[in-house]
Amino acid sequence: MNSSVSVLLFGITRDLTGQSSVSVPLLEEARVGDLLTQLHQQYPQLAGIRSLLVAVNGEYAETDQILTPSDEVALIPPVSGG
Amino acid sequence: MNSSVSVLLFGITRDLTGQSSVSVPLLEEARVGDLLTQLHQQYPQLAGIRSLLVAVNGEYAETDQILTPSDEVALIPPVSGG
Amino acid sequence: MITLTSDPIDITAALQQLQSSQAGAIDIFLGVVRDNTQQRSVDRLEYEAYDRMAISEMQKIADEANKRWAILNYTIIHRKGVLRIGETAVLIGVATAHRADAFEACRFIIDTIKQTVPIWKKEVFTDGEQWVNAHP
Amino acid sequence: MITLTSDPIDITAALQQLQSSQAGAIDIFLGVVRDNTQQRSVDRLEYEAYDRMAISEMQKIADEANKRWAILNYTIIHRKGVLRIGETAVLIGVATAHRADAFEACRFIIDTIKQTVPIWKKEVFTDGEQWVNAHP
Repeated sequence: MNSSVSVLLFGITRDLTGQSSVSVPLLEEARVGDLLTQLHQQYPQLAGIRSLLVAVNGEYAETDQILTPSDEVALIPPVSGG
Repeated sequence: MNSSVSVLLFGITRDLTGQSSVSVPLLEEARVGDLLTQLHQQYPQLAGIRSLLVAVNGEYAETDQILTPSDEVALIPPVSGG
Repeated sequence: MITLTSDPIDITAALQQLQSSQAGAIDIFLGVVRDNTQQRSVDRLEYEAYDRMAISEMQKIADEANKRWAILNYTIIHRKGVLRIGETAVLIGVATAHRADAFEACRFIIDTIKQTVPIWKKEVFTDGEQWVNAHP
Repeated sequence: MITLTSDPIDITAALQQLQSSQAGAIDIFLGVVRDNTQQRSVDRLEYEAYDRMAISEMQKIADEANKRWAILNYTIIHRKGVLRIGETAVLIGVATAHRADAFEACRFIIDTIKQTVPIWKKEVFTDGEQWVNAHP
């Protein structure tokens, strides 16, 4: 089954990719770590960011969490609120 | 030479003596410690206060500081501002 | 109460909301846009948030503070959008019976917001711009 | 700026006075009259000061804080007279470039005020009264 997940981009990741969300093809049983690998291949400029976390459905996710197409996924570059 | 010094009273010392200032006879070369002794004799109820400091001309004074009749003297019971 | 807003922060309203007859201490922290950072002259800051998650992460911080300290009332207000020099970017207010709790909880909340809440700040200088903390 | 006053404390005015284009952090502490102390129900507080010395002692504290921390602006306002539940008895405000300085200086100032400034507070309960800290 071919599916994909939409990834929300903020801050520097939005600036570097020029998009506020990107669609990433999702293999079955793909994990957060796989998604990060794909994103880095698709957008090598992401390597310039100090760290990248992933949020799934509004919660910080570990790299071994399995993704489904209905998940709300977001890339979280280093935060700087306050 | 007979002289005296006026002592300002605040808070509990004012309540206990019923006065906002008292005149205390001052021997020559009298020190802050002597004044405290005289005040305790004159107003034994002061013994019920946790601690009593003396200010001379608006500054905390050591017990060996010599007093003159022109000094502005104040009894400082435990402070409780804020 | 937790607020993420594009509107200027109303400090008087925040203070009103903190009132409690049991409160002996209120600590209010304001994060303000200053005119320089690392010797570079700042024109403005641009704040961006992942709204849904920013609010839930701020709620987690407030819940943790409530566990650690005896808090009577709190308010957390974070701005987004373009902020000019002197504007308040964040307000943290904590009301407690005793002052140590107010100071400690307030500081914990702002310190933790800066670590975990998905809000991003771009510094726009007179001669360039950068996303804060983004680069190695 | 240091103020000892019988008038209600105007927090908006205090905040205005703290503004500085270099300020990135403002911490404001309010000491408020609460409705109980040690399980006794409070009707009001009565504050009394040795005015001249209270002001000079507060100035000493501010001077010391200015030595220890990089303070851009500060304000210390202390009430005297009769204060009811919910009224602000003391306001300390400190503006600094960075937040650690604001929190630390603000706390130092209020902690030291409570130790050295000749101001006295009488708690008037529904069933009696006492000068705070006066008795062994």
